[in-house]
Amino acid sequence: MDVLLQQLFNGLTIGSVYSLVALGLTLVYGILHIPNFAHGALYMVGAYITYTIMTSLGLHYLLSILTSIIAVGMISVLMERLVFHPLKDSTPIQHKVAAIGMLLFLESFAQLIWGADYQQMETPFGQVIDFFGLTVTMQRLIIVITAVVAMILLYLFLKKTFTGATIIAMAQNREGAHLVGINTNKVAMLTFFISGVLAALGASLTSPINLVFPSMGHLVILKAFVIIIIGGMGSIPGAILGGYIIGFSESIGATYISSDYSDIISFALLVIILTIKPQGIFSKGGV
Amino acid sequence: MLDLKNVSVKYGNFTAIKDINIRVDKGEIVVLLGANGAGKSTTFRTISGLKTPFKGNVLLEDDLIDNKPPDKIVKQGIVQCAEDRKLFPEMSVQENMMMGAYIHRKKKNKIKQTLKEVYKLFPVLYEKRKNPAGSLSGGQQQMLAIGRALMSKPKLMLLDEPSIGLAPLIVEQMFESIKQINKEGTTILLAEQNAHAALSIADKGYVYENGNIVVEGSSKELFANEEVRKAYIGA
Amino acid sequence: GEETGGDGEAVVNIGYTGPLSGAAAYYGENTLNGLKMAVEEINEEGFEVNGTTYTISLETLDDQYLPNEAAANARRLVQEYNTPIIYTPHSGGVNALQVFNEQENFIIGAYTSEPAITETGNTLTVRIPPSYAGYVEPFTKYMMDRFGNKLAALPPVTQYGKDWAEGLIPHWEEQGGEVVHNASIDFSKDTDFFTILTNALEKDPDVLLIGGASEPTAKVAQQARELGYEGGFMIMDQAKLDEMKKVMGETYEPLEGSIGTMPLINADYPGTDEFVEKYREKYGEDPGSEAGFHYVSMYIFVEAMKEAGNVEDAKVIYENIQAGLDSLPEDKKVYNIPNIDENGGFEIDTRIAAIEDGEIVPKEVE
Amino acid sequence: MFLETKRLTKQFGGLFAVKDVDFSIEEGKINAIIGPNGAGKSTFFNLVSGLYRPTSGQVLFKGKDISNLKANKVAKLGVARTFQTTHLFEQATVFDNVIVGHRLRTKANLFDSIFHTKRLKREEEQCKEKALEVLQFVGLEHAVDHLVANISQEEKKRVAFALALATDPEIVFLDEPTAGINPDETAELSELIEKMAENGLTICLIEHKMQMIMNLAEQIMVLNYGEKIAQGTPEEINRNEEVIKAYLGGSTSA
Amino acid sequence: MAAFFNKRNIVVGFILLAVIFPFITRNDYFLHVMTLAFIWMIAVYGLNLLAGYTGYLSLAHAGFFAIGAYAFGLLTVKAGFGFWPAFLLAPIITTAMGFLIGLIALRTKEHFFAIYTLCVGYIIYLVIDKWEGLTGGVRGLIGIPAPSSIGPLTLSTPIAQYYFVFVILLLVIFVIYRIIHSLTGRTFIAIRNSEELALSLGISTTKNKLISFVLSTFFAGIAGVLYACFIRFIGPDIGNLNITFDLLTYMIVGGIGTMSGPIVGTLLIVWLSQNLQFLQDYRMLIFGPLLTLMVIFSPRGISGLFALWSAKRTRKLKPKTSNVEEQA
Ligand SMILES: Nc1ncnc2c1ncn2[C@@H]1O[C@H](COP(=O)(O)OP(=O)(O)OP(=O)(O)O)[C@@H](O)[C@H]1O
Ligand SMILES: Nc1ncnc2c1ncn2[C@@H]1O[C@H](COP(=O)(O)OP(=O)(O)OP(=O)(O)O)[C@@H](O)[C@H]1O
Ligand SMILES: CC(C)C[C@H](N)C(=O)O
Ligand SMILES: [Mg+2]
Ligand SMILES: [Mg+2]
Repeated sequence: MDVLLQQLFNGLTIGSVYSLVALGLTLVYGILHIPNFAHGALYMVGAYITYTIMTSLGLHYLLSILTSIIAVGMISVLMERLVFHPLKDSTPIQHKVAAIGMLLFLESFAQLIWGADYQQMETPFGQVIDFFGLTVTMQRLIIVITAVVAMILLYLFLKKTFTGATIIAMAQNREGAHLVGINTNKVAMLTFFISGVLAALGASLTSPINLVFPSMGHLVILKAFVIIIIGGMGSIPGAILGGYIIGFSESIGATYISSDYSDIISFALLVIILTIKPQGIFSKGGV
Repeated sequence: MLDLKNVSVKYGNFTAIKDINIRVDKGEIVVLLGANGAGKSTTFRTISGLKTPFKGNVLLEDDLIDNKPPDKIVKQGIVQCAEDRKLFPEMSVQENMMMGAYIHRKKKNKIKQTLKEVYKLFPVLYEKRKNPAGSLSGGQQQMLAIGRALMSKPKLMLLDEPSIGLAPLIVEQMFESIKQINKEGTTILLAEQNAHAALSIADKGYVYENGNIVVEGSSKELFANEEVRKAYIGA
Repeated sequence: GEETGGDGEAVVNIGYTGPLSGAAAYYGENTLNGLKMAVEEINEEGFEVNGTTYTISLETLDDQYLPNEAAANARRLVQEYNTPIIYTPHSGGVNALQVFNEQENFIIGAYTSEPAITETGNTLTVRIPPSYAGYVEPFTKYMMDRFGNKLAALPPVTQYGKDWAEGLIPHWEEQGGEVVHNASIDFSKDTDFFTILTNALEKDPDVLLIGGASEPTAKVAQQARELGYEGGFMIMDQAKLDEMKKVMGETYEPLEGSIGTMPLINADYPGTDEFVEKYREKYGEDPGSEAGFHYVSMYIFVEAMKEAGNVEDAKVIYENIQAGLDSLPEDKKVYNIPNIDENGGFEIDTRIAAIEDGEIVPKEVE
Repeated sequence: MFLETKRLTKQFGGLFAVKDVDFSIEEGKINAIIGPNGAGKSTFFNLVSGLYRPTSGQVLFKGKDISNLKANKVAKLGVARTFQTTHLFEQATVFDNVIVGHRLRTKANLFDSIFHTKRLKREEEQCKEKALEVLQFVGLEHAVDHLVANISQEEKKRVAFALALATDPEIVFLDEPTAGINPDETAELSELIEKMAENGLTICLIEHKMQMIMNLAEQIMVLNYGEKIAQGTPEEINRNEEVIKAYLGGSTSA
Repeated sequence: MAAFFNKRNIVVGFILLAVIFPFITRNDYFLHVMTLAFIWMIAVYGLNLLAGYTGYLSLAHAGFFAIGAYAFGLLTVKAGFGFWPAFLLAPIITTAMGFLIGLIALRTKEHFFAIYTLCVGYIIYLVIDKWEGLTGGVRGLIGIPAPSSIGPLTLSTPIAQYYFVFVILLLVIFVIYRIIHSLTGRTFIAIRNSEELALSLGISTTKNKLISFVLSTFFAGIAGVLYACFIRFIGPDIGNLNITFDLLTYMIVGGIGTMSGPIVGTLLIVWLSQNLQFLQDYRMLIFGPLLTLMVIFSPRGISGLFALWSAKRTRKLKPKTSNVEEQA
């Protein structure tokens, strides 16, 4: 029973990170219909920037995260301007290939700048809390709480503010958004910004429990894709729910099925879902 | 107030409108007539900044606007209610309306006031304010599209075939509403297939054919014009 | 590998294929650093074979730790640069090279502790570090004496990791131990080790077998401690205690009760101190054993070439390695390697160390 | 009846795009469907041509139930269609675009393609002949080698016709064949449609151009909010109160 | 000038160059690289048939490549098959897998298809990696036989292997050329152009998409087999996403949906990487942006640019009918 509880908590931690990453991905997909394969690279860059600021400027962990999410947000915006904006009238294949190009570039770039070795990110929140046999480290608690807070904030932003509503409006009808006076370029940039912020936040939060290295984004991004398909591409609640579904199924799967195959579980889940419903589970009918 | 001077617009190699001149004065209702594909919507898209003219100029109160992005043009007081409505289908009616007031987003109180006014004009919308826009009937959606446009308190409103898909009764109401809106100070440029109804409320009109304006004149003149009667009004 | 340079000097090309990008790049760089340092020193004077003075040109290629890439690289090195010796620091690469090294006539400078590579009968393979078979016994003994006999094995998912665990487990069981859990960890895929550790610790083990690159191995140990684990760590030889210490925040405390290889900086072979000093000066950090082994092996090969009177024929050089070992100058003995066995493995007296009361304590190996 | 629908219904979520429509098309005649935007006309076409599966109801072609056949099977039976927005291959020639139209009447498979069998050669020849024939029929012989991107709107419509004709159909569904075409050219396309009917084809078209419809069609069905509100000859439709109210316009009599 | 670069001359020139290459090259290593490039080309042709001509971007291509290689490896190393039986059987096994996966995968479209195949590819990789009992896991498969001789023809020397792979490449190109320039190819292109239209023209899109997908896996499989018997050592990483991305790069840079694209792209990138060895770890610093720029500025790759250039040239002489392979 204890194991189950501990594994549920483990699933919650990792699910929170997945959700954050998937949220950014789904946001960009919902608005611009771009499956941004480079999102995982933003995740990795986010971790490196936090790390660099902590080690070279000696800033506090939290301040470093703040700087990093802004920086990655900017990089993400830059990517929109330089790559996806010029491609806005192109075919889906072109979007995907362009995104893959960016992914390859960013990864190589990270290795050039930071080297290929593992970096260790210190956290001031190393304390271990033990509640009745359940081990919770402060860092993990922070991951879960920050993720939930970030999601709530994002929800409120999208639902309760005008600027947030413009993002939703544009996702639903681009020209309609134009016609009410929304600067769609700005919204596209804002969306990419938020997406970058979420990726960097997810990465900066997890890095202290693992390490920072150039290929750290690979699997996370693959899983984020699985999540947004399960959750319905473009759906915000779907991404959150999907993140936790994958997080839990991995930790529980590793316990009761096989830890060697825990990665396969999420992919198999996706294949099964798409086999039954080629449009994903939360998608509405039609094309 | 609005001037189109020798405007031509292309889609790829295809010239949709050629050398068009249109003038709309403050407080007027001006109607554009013409068959499907004659170029009315293209004219609207050009005014709204969704298309850039290939030749010619668009002026709003002597201010060149043909190279401005759509959002700037909305800010200057021109709002379009497009042919296919372009609503946000999964947002509620009220959210759609609020988005219409996007350019006034800082003035919360004023928005509330406008919202009340629009609901008064279209009470159905008030009843349905919590429903997603996509669930409304065609006619209701059309009202919502107009309502959303009104939310921005435009100086000039472009209405592209507002009577499309509406039952005759509603069409009558709609034209009433347009008259009403105009009386309250909004200048209106209207494209219509329903030429009779449109000319009845309009001050003047332009007739399109294949991207050219072939006839123009006051409503009276157009009503009197034999060709126009035959082609667009019938009998 | 004989070429005549512009100023009448002859050059021997030595090849290297290893991970210079990807997850293992840091490890690859460390191995290469040792080679580079040796080459630089040697080239200062050159070395004389049959009256000609040679310098070494090190040709390096990246294989991202992938066996097939290593094979492709090795072909290139032989065919384009005529290298009589090719280094590769991973067992997968060694296996891939063994497919054709005899045919193409080059020596594999195999930096791997995998004993299997010297058991295939390949006649041109030199295994540089000690085989991990040598650790199995002392590690087992120490752990059983100090902690108990329930083992959870969490090796990394590399060939090396799996073989290591498979080499250990039978011995552990023979000694009356029990393996309560066995699963591998994939450092490149797992974001968080809690899940895997929770399952391992559920079985209440006394000892955890962990290993792989030092940094993630340290993370595994750290997280095991967070989860309340109080037993010992048996650390496979690729991970270095001193490198793990850095990740732990410069303390050995969480590693209390670990056993692993002796960090090079704490070793006391005749040439160690000088090497460590030079290395620190050049690279600004402590050398790991991979740098040390590569450094010394380069000298050994050079000595072997001198003894053989040949810089081209791999077979002849190989036959003279023992002679090379014998004539290796004392001050280059970063490790003490008296012999090469008949399968091509260097015989080194294994040095191991344990962490006791937060300190590195050398342990005797019978 | 040649082609018949029985209580044909298509629902999208809660929306009835087509609802309980009974319609029958007589062989060799020109039939028309009119109705306001969003009335369900294109959806009706999609149902009949097999692109959509009906929510309920049936489509019968020459007495055979085709409601659940896939579009390609329906096409093989002799039902062809054009689309409201033409999707032609802009960077290829008119000829290359049309050739594939006859593919459904050929049997050549992968094996034939790779080994260049007699059958492939014969059928390729057959496709080419067909393409030339239909291009000639629609009056595009001069444009055979032009890139689609370089021809006029009206010519594109003709290419779309040619594609449909290349399938050797018995009935052709035309979705707004003259949308965006000026009156002169519209008249020419009308003639082409008449010529098709004269050649024994059955035609069913959607149009908003009333004048053209009134001259061309022998039978008209009117859809409104997915439902059939009237059916009859042009004269009957013109007089129908409900149609006037819903579509033709209350205050004007066309 | 343009007249000189007509299609036939280019093809003949390419073949001649390839034939004499072993005699002009400095060393065996270049032969090795060239042979490998030919193998990649075969896989890229498969990818191009599906993505370029049928409009479906599969990101599982390396997975099928790996299936081919492993099928061959396992048949020869573990099941004791001879070289030739395994050589024939392995692509068939790959194709069978491709058929099964295609049946399901092709129910999805566009982004869904790409992501679905991305996951399928990853699953293939994971299965190879984890199913140690069968595949040897990370240890890989060692001891795969080199091509055995055909009668008096021995295939053990690098030159012989080079010609062997080259002949197969020519066959593949020939087959692809035949497919593209026949009714089958026109059918694929019609599907890429508009699936709806194709359907209403009576084309069974399901069947044709499946044919295209299966063919593409077949070519991936052949490439995998050749790789296995040429390198003679395989590990799970040949099924990794990186390989798919490499193949994709070759295709995009060369020109997606063109007949010459796979050759041009592969040759260019492979040789460029050889000469950029000094920054080998940072290759992607150049190739990543190259890929992106290519997509933005020349969606049809280098071949597309060339076609545009020669079209401009010839237009001056006479109006020219377009070729299928130069289409959008
Ligand atoms: N996006 C586009 N691309 C190419 N051509 C277009 C495009 N939009 C419109 N056209 C063409 O431009 C011409 C004018 O179209 P427009 O929509 O302005 O006509 P309209 O008068 O508004 O017709 P309707 O009464 O049908 O609304 C038509 O021939 C149409 O086919
Ligand atoms: N795939 C779909 N999913 C959801 N709703 C759809 C779909 N296709 C059509 N509809 C809806 O069904 C209704 C009928 O559409 P349809 O295209 O058949 O109209 P139409 O009569 O052809 O109109 P038009 O004259 O403008 O072409 C519309 O309300 C439309 O929004
Ligand atoms: C400890 C090292 C010598 C082991 C090496 N990493 C290998 O793969 O074999
Ligand atoms: Mg219009
Ligand atoms: Mg329609």
